[in-house]
Amino acid sequence: MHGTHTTGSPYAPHTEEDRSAMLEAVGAESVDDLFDIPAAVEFDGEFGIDVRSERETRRLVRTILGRNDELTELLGRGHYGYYVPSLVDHLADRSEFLTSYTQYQPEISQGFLQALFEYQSLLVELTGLEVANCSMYDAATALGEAATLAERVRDTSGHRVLVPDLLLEGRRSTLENYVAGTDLVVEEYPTDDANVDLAALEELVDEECVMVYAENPTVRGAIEEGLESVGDLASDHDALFVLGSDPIALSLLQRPADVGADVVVGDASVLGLPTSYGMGLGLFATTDDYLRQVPGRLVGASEDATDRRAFTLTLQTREQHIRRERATSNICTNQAWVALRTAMHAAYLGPNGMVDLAERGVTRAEDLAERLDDIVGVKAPVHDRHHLREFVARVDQPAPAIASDLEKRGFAVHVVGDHELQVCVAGVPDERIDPFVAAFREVIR
Amino acid sequence: MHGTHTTGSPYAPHTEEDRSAMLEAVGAESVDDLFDIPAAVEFDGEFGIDVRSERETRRLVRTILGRNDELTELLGRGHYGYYVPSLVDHLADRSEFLTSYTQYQPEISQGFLQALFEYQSLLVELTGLEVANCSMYDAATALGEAATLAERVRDTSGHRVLVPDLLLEGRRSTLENYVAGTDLVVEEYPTDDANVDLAALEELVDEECVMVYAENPTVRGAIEEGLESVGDLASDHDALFVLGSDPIALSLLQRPADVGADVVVGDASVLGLPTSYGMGLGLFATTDDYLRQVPGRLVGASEDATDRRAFTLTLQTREQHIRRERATSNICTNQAWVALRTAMHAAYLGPNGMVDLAERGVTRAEDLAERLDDIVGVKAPVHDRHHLREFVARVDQPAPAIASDLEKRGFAVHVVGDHELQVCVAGVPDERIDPFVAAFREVIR
Amino acid sequence: EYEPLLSEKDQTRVEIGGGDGDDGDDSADGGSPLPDDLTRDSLELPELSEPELARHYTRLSQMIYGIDSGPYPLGSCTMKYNPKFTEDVAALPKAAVHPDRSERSTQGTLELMYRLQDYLGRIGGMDAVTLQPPAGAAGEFVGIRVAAAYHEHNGEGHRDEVIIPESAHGTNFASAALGGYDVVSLPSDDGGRVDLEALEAALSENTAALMLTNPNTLGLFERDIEEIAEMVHDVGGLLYYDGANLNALLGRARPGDMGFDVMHYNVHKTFATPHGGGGPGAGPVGVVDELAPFLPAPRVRENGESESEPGYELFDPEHTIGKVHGYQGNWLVLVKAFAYIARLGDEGLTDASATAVLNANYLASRIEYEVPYEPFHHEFVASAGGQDAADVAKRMLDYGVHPPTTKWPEIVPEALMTEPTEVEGKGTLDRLAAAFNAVAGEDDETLADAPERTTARRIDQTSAARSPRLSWQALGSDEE
Amino acid sequence: EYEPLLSEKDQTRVEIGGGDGDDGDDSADGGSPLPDDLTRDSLELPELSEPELARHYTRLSQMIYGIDSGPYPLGSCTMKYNPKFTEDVAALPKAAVHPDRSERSTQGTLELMYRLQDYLGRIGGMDAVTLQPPAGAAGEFVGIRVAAAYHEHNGEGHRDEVIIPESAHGTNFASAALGGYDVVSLPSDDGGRVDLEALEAALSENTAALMLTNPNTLGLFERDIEEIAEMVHDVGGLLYYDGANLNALLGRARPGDMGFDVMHYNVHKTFATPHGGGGPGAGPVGVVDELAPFLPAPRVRENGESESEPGYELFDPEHTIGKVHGYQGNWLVLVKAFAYIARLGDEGLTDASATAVLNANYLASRIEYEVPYEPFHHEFVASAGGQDAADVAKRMLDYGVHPPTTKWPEIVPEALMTEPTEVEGKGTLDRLAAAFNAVAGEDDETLADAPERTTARRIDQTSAARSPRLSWQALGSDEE
Repeated sequence: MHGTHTTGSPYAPHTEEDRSAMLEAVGAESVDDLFDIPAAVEFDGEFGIDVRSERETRRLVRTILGRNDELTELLGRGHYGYYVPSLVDHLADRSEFLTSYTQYQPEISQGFLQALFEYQSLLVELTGLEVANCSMYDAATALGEAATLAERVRDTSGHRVLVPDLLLEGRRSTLENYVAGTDLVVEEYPTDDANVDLAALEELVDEECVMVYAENPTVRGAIEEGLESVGDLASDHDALFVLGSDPIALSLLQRPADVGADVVVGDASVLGLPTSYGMGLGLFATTDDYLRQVPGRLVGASEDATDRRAFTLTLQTREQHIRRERATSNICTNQAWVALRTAMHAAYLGPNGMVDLAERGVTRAEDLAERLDDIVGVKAPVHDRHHLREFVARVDQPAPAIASDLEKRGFAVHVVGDHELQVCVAGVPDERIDPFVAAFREVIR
Repeated sequence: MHGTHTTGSPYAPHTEEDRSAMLEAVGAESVDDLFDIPAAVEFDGEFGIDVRSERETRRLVRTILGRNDELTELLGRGHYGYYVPSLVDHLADRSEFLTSYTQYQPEISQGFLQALFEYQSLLVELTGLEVANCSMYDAATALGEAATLAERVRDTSGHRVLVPDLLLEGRRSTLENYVAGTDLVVEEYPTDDANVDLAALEELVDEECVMVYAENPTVRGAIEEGLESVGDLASDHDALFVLGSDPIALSLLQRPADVGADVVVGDASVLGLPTSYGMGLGLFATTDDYLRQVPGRLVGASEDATDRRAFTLTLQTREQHIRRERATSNICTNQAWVALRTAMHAAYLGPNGMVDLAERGVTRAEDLAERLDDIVGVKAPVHDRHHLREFVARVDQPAPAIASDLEKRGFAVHVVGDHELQVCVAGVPDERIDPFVAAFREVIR
Repeated sequence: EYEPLLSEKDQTRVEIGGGDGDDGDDSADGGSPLPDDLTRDSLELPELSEPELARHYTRLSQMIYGIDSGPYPLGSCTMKYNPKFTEDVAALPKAAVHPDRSERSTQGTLELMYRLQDYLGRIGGMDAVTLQPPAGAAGEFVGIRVAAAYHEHNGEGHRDEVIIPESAHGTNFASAALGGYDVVSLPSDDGGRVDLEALEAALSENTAALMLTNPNTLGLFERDIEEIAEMVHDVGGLLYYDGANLNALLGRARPGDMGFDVMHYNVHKTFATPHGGGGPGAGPVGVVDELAPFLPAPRVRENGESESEPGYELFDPEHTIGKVHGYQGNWLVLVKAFAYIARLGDEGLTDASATAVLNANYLASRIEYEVPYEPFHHEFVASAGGQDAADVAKRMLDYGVHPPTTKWPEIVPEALMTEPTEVEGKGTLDRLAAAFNAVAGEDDETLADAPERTTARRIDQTSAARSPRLSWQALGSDEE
Repeated sequence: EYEPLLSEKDQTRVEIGGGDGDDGDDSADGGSPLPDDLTRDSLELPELSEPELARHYTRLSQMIYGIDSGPYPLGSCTMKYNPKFTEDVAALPKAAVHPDRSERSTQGTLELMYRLQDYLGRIGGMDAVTLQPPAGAAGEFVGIRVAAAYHEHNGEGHRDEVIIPESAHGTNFASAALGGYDVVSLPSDDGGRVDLEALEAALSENTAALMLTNPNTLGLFERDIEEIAEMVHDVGGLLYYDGANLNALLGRARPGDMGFDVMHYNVHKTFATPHGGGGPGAGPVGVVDELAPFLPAPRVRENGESESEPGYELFDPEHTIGKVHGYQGNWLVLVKAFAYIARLGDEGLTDASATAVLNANYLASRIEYEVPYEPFHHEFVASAGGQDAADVAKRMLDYGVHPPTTKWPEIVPEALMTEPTEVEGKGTLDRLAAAFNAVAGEDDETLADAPERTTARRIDQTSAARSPRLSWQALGSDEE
């Protein structure tokens, strides 16, 4: 009587007769007899959480989330709202994908393993590196894992990890937590017009460095112009060059392998996930050299007993459930379903679609910056660089006030300085650009 | 390059090389050569329909439909907005169900055939009749089919079809079209306080009648109290007794077989479909006597070559694709997927849930009528009957004005007379009742 | 693997009663809120939990071949890919409105219908469109009823014949008969098209209409269509276009330009709405101006209240035949069809037909079975020759593809009526051809034993029809 | 049937370049909008159409066993039915907001997080909750980091040991190690529980924390929990609760009441969010008041601006450890967990645990394998005895069910760690028991050859690890 279920779990199929028969089979009078909890720690209170029907629950969540305003988000800085084709939702939502567990029994999980293998292959092509795992949580934790990998493979006396001064606080802070249990120390290097300040970096790099981290594009949307030099600096000092990027940027920008990257991290969910309050997909790729030090899960090809190709989780001796405290990471549940979605979205776009999406990220950002720059009291972009999908604009008036005024008109932008806003075109429909420029004009007056 | 597809069908996988190779294989220079259309009838104009991306198309439809107001609908009269559990959407949307064709190849359609067989079984239990087909379009067309069946099985000189004077215009008009090609004539019999006027009906029934139609509940929500007498009157004169109802009403009210019904029609989508602008599911059940005269598709159990139970469409010699102009109906594509949804919803509720849903339809309508009746200037219910889910209220002021005022306050009700409104509780959330009564009080002042 | 019936998993009987009909708190004490004489005694049905149902229907779905499983070349039943996003738009909360709401509060629904009427009119070359018919056959019936009303209105109610080519879809015959017409069956000429002499002989002052499919079910374009139209019109008849094969012609030819007076559209065939295992469909009907006053009621038009922001209203055509559905047909299907057309636009629609025709020709060129009639367009009818076409189909199942429509049209012996549609790529067509050709080389015994790799093996149709078991109640206790 | 890789269906190479970096109309003439030295040369990936992809992923899905396929009794990995409606609420358009939006414009998101923090606090008996950890292991790491920060804050930064029972989940060890701690492994006593003497010996002034699962991985409740807590606290250590087995205790006992200082919740295990083939998960962490200042930043609280209509704001705990995720964790998963808790309420949650325990006991009573340790709760560990537990699992696949977790915990030889959860009915448990018992009666050779009825037969793990082929690029041309 599910429509009116008021007691018990609505998802337990038991009838009263079932329960009685089962209790009899186990020789218990009541379910209470099956619990072996000392009276002193028994809970005899209530949570005070009401039972609701499915319909009421849906309405409750709809009501609560209804309090979120409807804004056109010109937001990026690590999390993007690209349009995800309907195909991805419909196929990824098939319950076989959505409700299965990690593929510990590969013989009945071939479909998911193949999809993850294809995801890994996508990253191999994008990065030019030989090995990609089948996901970390997000860009920040992937960066943290890169640092601990660097410590493992560079176990000299070195302990310095160099990151850009502009690094997002969430990534920096997460990195600090990941290295808290190690000897590593995170240090900043300066940027110059939103690119790596190569001269300054050269001063800072020494044999104590185990890792140099850079991002492309940088957090301000600028495309890096000195990546090869960064790679050279790192390798000259036997430090790992860890590059942060994402699948759309990687479709167009310099291939990590070509600039000497040892590890690529970043958020792969720019494809596959809509805006989702920061939920992401940690990308992690590296070279064959570090294969056995890779954190997280790897899917490999093998053969079954009939010699047909089959897929399986492999090199599990790196992992926590086998190696425990000597594992390459503590990660267990990762973001497999998001990786599936990312692979689907990439396959939907194909290489033409991916390159096109990236190129439009360049031209649309350029165009919008130009239009904002036309407004008196605005300079955009601030940085004399090529940009991908976002850029910084300088405003004469206080930036927070401008952002707040824009929000009242239905637009969200980042405040990144007292007089600096950051504006992102990723996922913003073309027809919202004119109204945005118009609103910008209004609030700048 | 689907993200930016601007020419051709986005759903055709062909590369240019494919097209060339295929043209070569068929020995044509271009696709134009494959068309054998006389120049005089060639179309060289344009439809003037723009190409849109998937995202733009979704936005277009969302924008258009956004012009529908958000109202709490206290509407019924044949179409109901019961809550449909999420399970139904998720399972029925599995592409195997949604995208398959009619089960002409039963060996690869067993799942759908079994689901339809279960749907037929549900109707057999609800009606008490032996045979139910696996769907007609809706209640109106099912009624039309019932009349043509009556003509076939009652081929005396008779030609009268008796229907209640309150019959919904859509049903009456559809019936008229269905009998337009026959000798049948549709006539009305009067109702008395929203039930069949038995005395008047007795006067009207004669040997010329091939069919008497009644509904339970009646269109005004009143539960019929004289169904057995209607059945007796019909059978005394060798006319078919055709009863209109629906699965929720049938869960609680008198079983059609027990009141002498020969055919049951109605809209089964009260379970399974949300409010959908009148899209429905024609219920059609009858006795074994008329098995070979049934319109529409029937699923039967059989055995396969290994003697295992298997399902198949059966008795197809009744149908248009075999019997052509001598078929029992012209129906081909029916509402199979809706029938699937209805069966799912019924299975979700179970018999307890179904009876409960019907009983709450009685008590909630009663309660609301009582509350409206408390308002000065309102009498509810107008009819001194038991009601299922809806009832008529009399208002001193003009009903259209009241309805219009209610609409401004976010509520939709039916106008069924100069001073009569009809109000339905089906699917209306409990917490909308108080605001509705309050709004009613306001507009009645 | 076998999936038990719901009834084999559970049967729960609920007793109903205990009510006295008073307005008391019956439901609280478990009694019925109705007096016993108004209620049934009990209800016995399966009572299962949500997880159990999820597994039941998941398992059932695994025993179904859908368009996402592989090619589905059912001739004249166009099964093309159903774009996923059309499900999303049909599921929009604002699509869920009651049909009895005021026009003022349903402007979105009315606008979408208006726009779809308009799109369909342009695509078919028709002046006015109704969206009400809930399926193709219902569209045919509307066409027949409109023709009848038109003739009646003109004092020509005596016209009692509808002419239909032998190779036409069965629904044509049944719809004409349901409309009360005598059907005059028209043989094909040697080329597989309408025999003009036979048509001349069939036409008379009693002719109400000729129903024609073009391209016909052999995939052939009726090249004499202009002459046919003239002949029909000369005797005062109307020309009806069966839209089943419209997917061959989009952007290349329009029924209205060929002289057709009335037509139906099959939205699942032409506009990619899902077939749902047998419906819901939609069969909008388009007509020329002269017939517009007879269309079903209501239709949608602009209300003329504002030029800048057009509003919409319902109206009844002057001499309407009334209704053929309780409300406005299968609304949710119409939303999907609208979205498909709006997505493809002129270019996409035109390319769909071009590619469909290319695909049919390519596939035909790859298979070993003979294709007696040509030049065909989006579909072709091969002959299984000495093999039994139904057996060929069963055997094709073993090769993992859906077989063509078989044994029809009868003009081709052991017909294999094949329509790949535009959504199959060259690779898939090659696989499909390989399946045809593998079967072509097999002996009758192998075919008769097929299929052997499917969920169920060959199913006994005779026994199913001889002793019908149409419900679990009819299965008997030995099976339960 | 075999499904080719995407790369075996198509490989398209796109050349990139031609751009000079000027702000001209590069994209129009096909050139890149960037100068060549900032771009890659080409990109080579599969380019397929939507229908082809729909078939690819539909086919892949058919080669996966999910919770809607049948029982999934993976011990300690609770796989329960995922209510469909939770997908609907997570898909609400208003759930799709950017994490950098203003608090003012995201009151809905903040309120839902606030309410979920509150729910979880009540359920676990904890004073403060963070939702940020994106999985259970991340939750453990947060717990470890919070403990470290707490000790550091109190001038006890010298504590460098975390004590973990041998039978604990592998993540406990790895999380402690990631946090920089030395792991002290604790043997079990004869009854399968914490050995108090061994604990006494392990505890010292260097003890930072004891990590405990309760019920433990054998399903046994640590009856001495009060004494354990006292012992740990006496030496100044903290007590960490691994929430993996919380589904056993809902409404019956709360970690906070047992003396635990910090715990994580596994929302997929306890609150039925889908596991997605390996994530995303969520591992919220609850702590007692004393530890609240150290939780990750930011958390959500009421802003106190209005009593009638509460508003919400983010805040950084006073001594926060900072962040362990770039934003706020797996938001969409949190929405589903909230919906599940709001649906079940007190009664549903309590019944879930009661029924889970009943199910485990019933299933254990039906199987022929020995269950050495009891009284267990929601899961039990049977021993395959003379059989190889991994082989038993492979053979169970042939009976159409998912096998239990095997070979762990090691305290039981050839362990079959089994957790049916509350969603399996008696009938399903009987079928599951039948599968166990069928395998129990089979010989080693049969087991070693299993599975034989699955999509893939037994897969060679050794070869996979010895010569890793981790991408289609690595497969070599002979395979492509």
